[in-house]
Amino acid sequence: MQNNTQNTSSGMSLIVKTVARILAGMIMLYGIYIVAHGHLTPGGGFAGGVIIAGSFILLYLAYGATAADSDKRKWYASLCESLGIFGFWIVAILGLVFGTYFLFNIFAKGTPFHLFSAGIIPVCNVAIGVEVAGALVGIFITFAAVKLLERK
Amino acid sequence: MVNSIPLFVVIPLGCAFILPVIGRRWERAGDLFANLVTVTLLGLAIWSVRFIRETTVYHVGGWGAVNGIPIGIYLVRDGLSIFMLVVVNLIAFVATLYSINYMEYFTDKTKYYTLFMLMLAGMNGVILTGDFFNLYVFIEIAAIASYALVAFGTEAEELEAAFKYQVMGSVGSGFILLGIILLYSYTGTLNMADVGRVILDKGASNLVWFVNVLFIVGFGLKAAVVPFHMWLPDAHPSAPAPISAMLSGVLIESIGVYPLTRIMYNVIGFDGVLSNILIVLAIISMMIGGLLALWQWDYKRLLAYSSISQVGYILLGIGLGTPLGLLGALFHLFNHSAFKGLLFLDSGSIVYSVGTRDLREMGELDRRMPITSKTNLVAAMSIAGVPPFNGFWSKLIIIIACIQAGRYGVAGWAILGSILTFAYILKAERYAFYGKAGRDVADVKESPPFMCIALIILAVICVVAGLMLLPNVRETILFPVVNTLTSGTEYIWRVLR
Amino acid sequence: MSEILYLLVIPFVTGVIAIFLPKKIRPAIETVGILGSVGSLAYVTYVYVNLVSYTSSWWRIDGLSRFILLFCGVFGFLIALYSLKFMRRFDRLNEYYGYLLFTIGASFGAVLANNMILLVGFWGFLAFTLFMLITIGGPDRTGVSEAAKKTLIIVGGSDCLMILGIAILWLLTNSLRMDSMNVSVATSRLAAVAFVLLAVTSFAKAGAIPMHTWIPDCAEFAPIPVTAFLPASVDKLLGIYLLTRLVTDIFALNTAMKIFLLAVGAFTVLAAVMMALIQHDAKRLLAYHAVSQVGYMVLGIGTCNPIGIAGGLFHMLNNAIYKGCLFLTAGGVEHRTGTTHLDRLGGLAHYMPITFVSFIVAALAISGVPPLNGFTSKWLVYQGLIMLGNEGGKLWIIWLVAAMFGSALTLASFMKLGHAIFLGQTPDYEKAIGHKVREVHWSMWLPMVVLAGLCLAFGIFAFRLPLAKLIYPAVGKVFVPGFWQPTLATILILVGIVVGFIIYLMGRVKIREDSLPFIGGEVLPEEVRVTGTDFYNTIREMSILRTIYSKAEQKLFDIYELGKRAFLFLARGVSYAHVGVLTSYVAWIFLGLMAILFVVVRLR
Amino acid sequence: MNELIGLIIITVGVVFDFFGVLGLLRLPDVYNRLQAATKCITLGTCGIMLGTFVMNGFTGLGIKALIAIPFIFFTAATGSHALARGAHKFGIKLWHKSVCDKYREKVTTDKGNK
Amino acid sequence: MEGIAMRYFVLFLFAFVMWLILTWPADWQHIIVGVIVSIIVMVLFGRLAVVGEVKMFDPKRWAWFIVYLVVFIWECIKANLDVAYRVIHPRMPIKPGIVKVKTNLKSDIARTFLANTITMTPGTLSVDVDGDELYIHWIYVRDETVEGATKYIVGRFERFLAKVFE
Amino acid sequence: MIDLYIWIGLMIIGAIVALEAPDLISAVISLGVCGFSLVFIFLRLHAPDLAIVQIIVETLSLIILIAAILRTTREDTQERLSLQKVALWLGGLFFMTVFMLSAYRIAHEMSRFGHPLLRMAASYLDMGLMKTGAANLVAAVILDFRAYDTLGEATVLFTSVIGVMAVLRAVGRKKRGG
Repeated sequence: MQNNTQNTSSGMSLIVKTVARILAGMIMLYGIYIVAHGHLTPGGGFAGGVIIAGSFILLYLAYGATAADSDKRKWYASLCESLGIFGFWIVAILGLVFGTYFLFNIFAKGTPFHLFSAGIIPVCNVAIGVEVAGALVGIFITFAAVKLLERK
Repeated sequence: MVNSIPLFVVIPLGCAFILPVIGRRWERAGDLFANLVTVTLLGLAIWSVRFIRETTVYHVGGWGAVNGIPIGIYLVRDGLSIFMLVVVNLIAFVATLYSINYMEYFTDKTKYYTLFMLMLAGMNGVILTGDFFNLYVFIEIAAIASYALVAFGTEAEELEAAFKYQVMGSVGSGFILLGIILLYSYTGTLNMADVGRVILDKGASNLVWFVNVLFIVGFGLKAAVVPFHMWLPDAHPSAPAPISAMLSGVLIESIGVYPLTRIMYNVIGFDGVLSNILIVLAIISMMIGGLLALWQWDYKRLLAYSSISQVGYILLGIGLGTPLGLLGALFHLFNHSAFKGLLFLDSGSIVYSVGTRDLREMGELDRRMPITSKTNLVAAMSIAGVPPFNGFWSKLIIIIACIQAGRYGVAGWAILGSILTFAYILKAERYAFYGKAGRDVADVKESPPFMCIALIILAVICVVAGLMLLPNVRETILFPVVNTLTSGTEYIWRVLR
Repeated sequence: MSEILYLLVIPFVTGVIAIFLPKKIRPAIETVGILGSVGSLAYVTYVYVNLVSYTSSWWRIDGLSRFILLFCGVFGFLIALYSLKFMRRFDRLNEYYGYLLFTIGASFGAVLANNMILLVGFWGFLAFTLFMLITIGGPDRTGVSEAAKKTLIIVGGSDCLMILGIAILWLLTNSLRMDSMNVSVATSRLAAVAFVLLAVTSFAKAGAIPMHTWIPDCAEFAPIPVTAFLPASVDKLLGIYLLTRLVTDIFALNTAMKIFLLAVGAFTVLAAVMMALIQHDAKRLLAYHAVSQVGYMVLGIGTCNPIGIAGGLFHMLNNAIYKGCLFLTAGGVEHRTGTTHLDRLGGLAHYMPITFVSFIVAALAISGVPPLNGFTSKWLVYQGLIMLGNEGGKLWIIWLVAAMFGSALTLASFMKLGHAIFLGQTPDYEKAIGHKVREVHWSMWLPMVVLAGLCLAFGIFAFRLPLAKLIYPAVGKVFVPGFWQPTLATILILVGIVVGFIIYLMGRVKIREDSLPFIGGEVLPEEVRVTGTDFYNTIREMSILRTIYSKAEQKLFDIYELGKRAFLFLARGVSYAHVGVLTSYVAWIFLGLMAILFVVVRLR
Repeated sequence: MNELIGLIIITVGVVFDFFGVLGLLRLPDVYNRLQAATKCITLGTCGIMLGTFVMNGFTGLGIKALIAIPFIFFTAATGSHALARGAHKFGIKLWHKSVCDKYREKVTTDKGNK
Repeated sequence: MEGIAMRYFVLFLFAFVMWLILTWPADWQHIIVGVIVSIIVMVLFGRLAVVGEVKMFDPKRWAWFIVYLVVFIWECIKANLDVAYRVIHPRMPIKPGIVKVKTNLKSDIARTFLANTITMTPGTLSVDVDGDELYIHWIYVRDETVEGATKYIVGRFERFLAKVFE
Repeated sequence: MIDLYIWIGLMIIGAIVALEAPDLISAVISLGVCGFSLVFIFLRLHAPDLAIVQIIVETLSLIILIAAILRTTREDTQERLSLQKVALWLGGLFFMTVFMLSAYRIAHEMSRFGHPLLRMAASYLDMGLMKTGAANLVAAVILDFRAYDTLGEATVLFTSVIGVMAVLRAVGRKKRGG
């Protein structure tokens, strides 16, 4: 994205780009907040993941389709997605590995209403969040690539 | 070993999740891992056969029953599930083996294997689950993976086929979901056995009948029963050959026929009206599928229509509801997986070597591709029901079951369907292998080794599967499976025990 | 028990060995094939001699199955021998011998089976081997594959009917053992249905009208040994075996069923021989005769009295002998000249004397000329029909006349065939095929001569040898009324022969009148050579027959073609609904949903 | 007391919102409507947020309402800017009574230069 | 590059403060997680953080920023009243048009702030930025020339923003 | 209860108008009516959070749809009233009638509206917090009691994304063939 920072020819105007740069981090922070507090407040991995993806998609929108179209970026998104759900999978089989049930809530439950509580739930939320974010960004990039392809 | 139950879902899921990561640099990872997974699962499934007499319940997450009401998700492994697992994983194993060479001429093999594993996990999940919503979720996994796999070649017509498949599949899923919602609002629970118990208590009301209709339509759509079959002839031929084999061989059975059977027999309870509906649908499927297959010149399309017809046979046996009918249906299900899988794999070999699906452009392949032609012959004879190949035995049992149940007219239709089967499959044989070549076939060669091995494995199964009906063998393998269904709502107490 | 198993094991194991031998090592394949067939023959002879009767829940040997077993073995051996030379030039030799041996084994199994399921298993497997043997095929790949397809659809389709029949029998008797069944057709309609289904199955195998249409196609395109072995002999043996079993053991028939059988038989005799008259291809002609002869067998068995059944069985045996012989001679001719088309043949008696003599003997036998075997068996059938008349009923005279007229027409058509191939004008063979025509190799003429000899022997010593040793054990001792008396039957035979001559001469005379003025005194060039077949165009031109023939040439009487048309018509109708428009597909779904809803509302 | 002040602020916000909607309906073209929408509705919403903060004080809810205000300012301004630019690029004409359009002149000259 | 490192640090601070506000009242668990989360955000978006943050630790700029805020809020309220007046007025006293103005501000963030401020103030809406030229939609065009328009629209804020960001 | 029916009736009218409006933008606005009626239904059923989500979704989709229309064309192509269309309409109406009649027959058998039958859910309400330690009961249900379903749903998402990526490859095949 560095290369495209000063490139005003594609994407939206300078103002949108600058605001997107300022806001992207904050949006992501908010997404992470939703994910991390999934077991305490409404929200969770799916909702938070969408918001996290939103931060990237905002940047891509501001900087235009060409900024988004990159094999490497798609790969990172795909990687996030795979690793996210793979993390969920790992958490799920921990129960099997340690001789209890599949998807058993194997971690300590902690005190309710605290951030570190509810055993595997926040961990799963994080995994799902990563997956959803990766998934949406990946889809967005894929579609952007298709659109560019059509334009060519 | 109760812990082996979730492995059927966990292993392919894990493989699917990790493959995109490691498959980027390592092209062969998909070949290796997918085959390992399917071999393991096949081994597990066959190993499970010794549990075939008992019902094992697995409580996911350790959430058992509270006050006798199940609150978590149950996985249920009984005779029928194990039987289906063996079928599914067998075909999956052969298909992955076949894919090693066949998928060489598609790009991005890793994604292919990922989707394949997801579809497999979906099917295994559907088979093992004892929970309505979970059933729906896994049906969706399998279905979505199959949508993508149908369009894997990314040609225009494949995309169109996948689109149709997706739209109609979504309609079907919608009906299924509506049915599940209604059942939930009626019973307040999602566990199949618990739903069954509540229905037993409350009695089969209009609502349950409405849900029955919704399920027949929804699962009938997934199983491609006429008149809900229109997506199949587009979708199945468009997929790569191993996927066609999976779709026609096991997918329509494991996410269409199996849940329908399970719910009708074990949860809601089977009766005469359902039986009549299923039999009529089955006869229509048999005849229309066969007639349309007769009309086709595209080999894979012909096979796809024949799947509709064969599903009709399976449904006929299930609709009869007698033990003999169920035995025939289940055995035919197994056989159909084997021979239809084999036929589609053979068609894939032809496509791979000759480059066409049009029967008129093939010909004289019996000399050019000996293994393909011989295995195809075995499969064709199986589907036509020529002894001693497996299709004959299941056809025999189903027809005898029709007579035994006193439905002579139905038996007559089954015979007619059978003659139709002879007609269309021999048409394919005649044009593809024995007739005069429609184009220059001088440079056509036999397919690569892994493909041939896969073909031979299935051909051997087609030849020897009839042995499952031998006395002593059938008592150990097939009868307990039939008992699972004939014991009807006993299922509830076995699960809730 | 173990003897029976060995009977199956020998051909099947050698067959599997043959099939898995590499295509390249021809001598090994041939050795295995010959050894397998010799072994089967030897063992079946041993069983025939030693095991007179045996019954278990799976297998059964009695007088009927014994001699059919023996003849399956004999024909298998003869065909294998004949194939040594003939099949050299074919490609898939390993498969050929493999399926040949499978056929021997499966026919043993089908005859031995006492369990219905076992029977239908072997029965269906025979259809499969037949299909495979046809696909070994000749030069015309399209024709071969079409014929193979048609054959398996008819034979395999009829096997489905057999399954249905067996299922009904099982429902009625609650048993699958053939020896313990005794179903009276009169008692229930289901039994009648079962009988008709099973009878139709046997018709399809044996080739009686209306299930006969695969035989001409098969004969035209399949290799001659295959035709001689399967449709002409073993399939006939099995089909008639089953019919006999049905009539004698399993069912007790009523009058309606008898009339059904007799009508089928009579119609088969006449219609097939009429078709045979107009054929231009020796193999097709012979095939129609093969069908026609089945009519006699069905007639004989349809009488349901011992003489008739004995006659039917004996005719089956005789037919297998002389029809095998005839096909082998046709094969010899094809082997040497490369064609069986009657227009391109003639005058071969000079070049192939042994073949010619065998042909003449077999042709006379099939035409029912005394003292050859065909006469005896036909005569028994006639006697059976007359007996039927003695029992009451008026229809027997129709059947008798039909049978005799058929016999006459058979003679007429064989005169045509003999004239066209072995007599008549000689075309320029060297120009057509590039070498001189010689007598065939000994391994090919030996089977013909053996079979021709059997024709003579069975004819002359009919009552001492075949009937006494083979048929009577099967159906019990039969009292044949006044054999050498000048009865109605013998007179009618002679009348039949005379009629045949008249028809033959009619054809000759007419052609002469028409064609002589045009030929004038010129030397006949090759193109306008008068061939045997032209004579019979006269028959074709008769006004009523002409329509029927033209319809028959369009295959309007072919049950396969009729079915094909009907199915394709339906298929086209159904395929109009599959337009590829998503909206209409979704509309179908909702229509289906509504239909099911209606059904549920109505039924509850 | 906080309750009352909060309610008053919220009411003011709602009134501004109302003006914004009125402007959206009455003003003639996209750009003018954007003007109304951006200004009035931003301030209106900010007012509601502020009111909420005043009512709730430094609790989780109140703090979140407070930090929403700058974000709304940022995004509303940027959003309307983006919309206006997009509309203009898409070719939506100004109101026929508009006095001048320097931007169109610039775009056309840019095109001419190319 | 010191500037880049600084950017990362600034973003980290921002993120952390944001986190604390979001999770108010914060306990030790939130703080630990907050640090981790801020680091994640910093790593991902630090490169993109707005140029010129080095000046953030200059208190004089913060003072000017507050002044600017006060002016801005005042103008904002005025803008609302202005629009409300124009909307409510039966004849709708508007005379719209797009004018061009020039700015002396150089940095991206300053220009962005300027444009957004213009959007939020009476009767003006920034349509595009092209170098140092801004195109403004003006609901009541008082002066069509570049200089006049600049004085009316930009003049009020430019000096504050220059003090804050330049 | 009666107001609920009014809103539902409004929704149906909106949907029908949306289907049949000759002008695309009217169609979209009717759709908006439909969506916002849903908002009120949610509010009426004591589900404000759902209502808020619905508002956001509805607003967004309305904006997107209108933008899409602005980018394409305002006017729909004028269709004449063809026989096929009439048949389609009649068929659809017939189907709806049948379906609704069936649905009406079963309506009274379901638990009363707004008063769900608590069987499985009762246990969740009783012991959700205690057994899982999650303050958010929804999270407790979807990630602990029924985590297997959630794993499945995450897999559905994963599947769709992998599927989309697979289908949208630039080149599908290396060699000839079908």
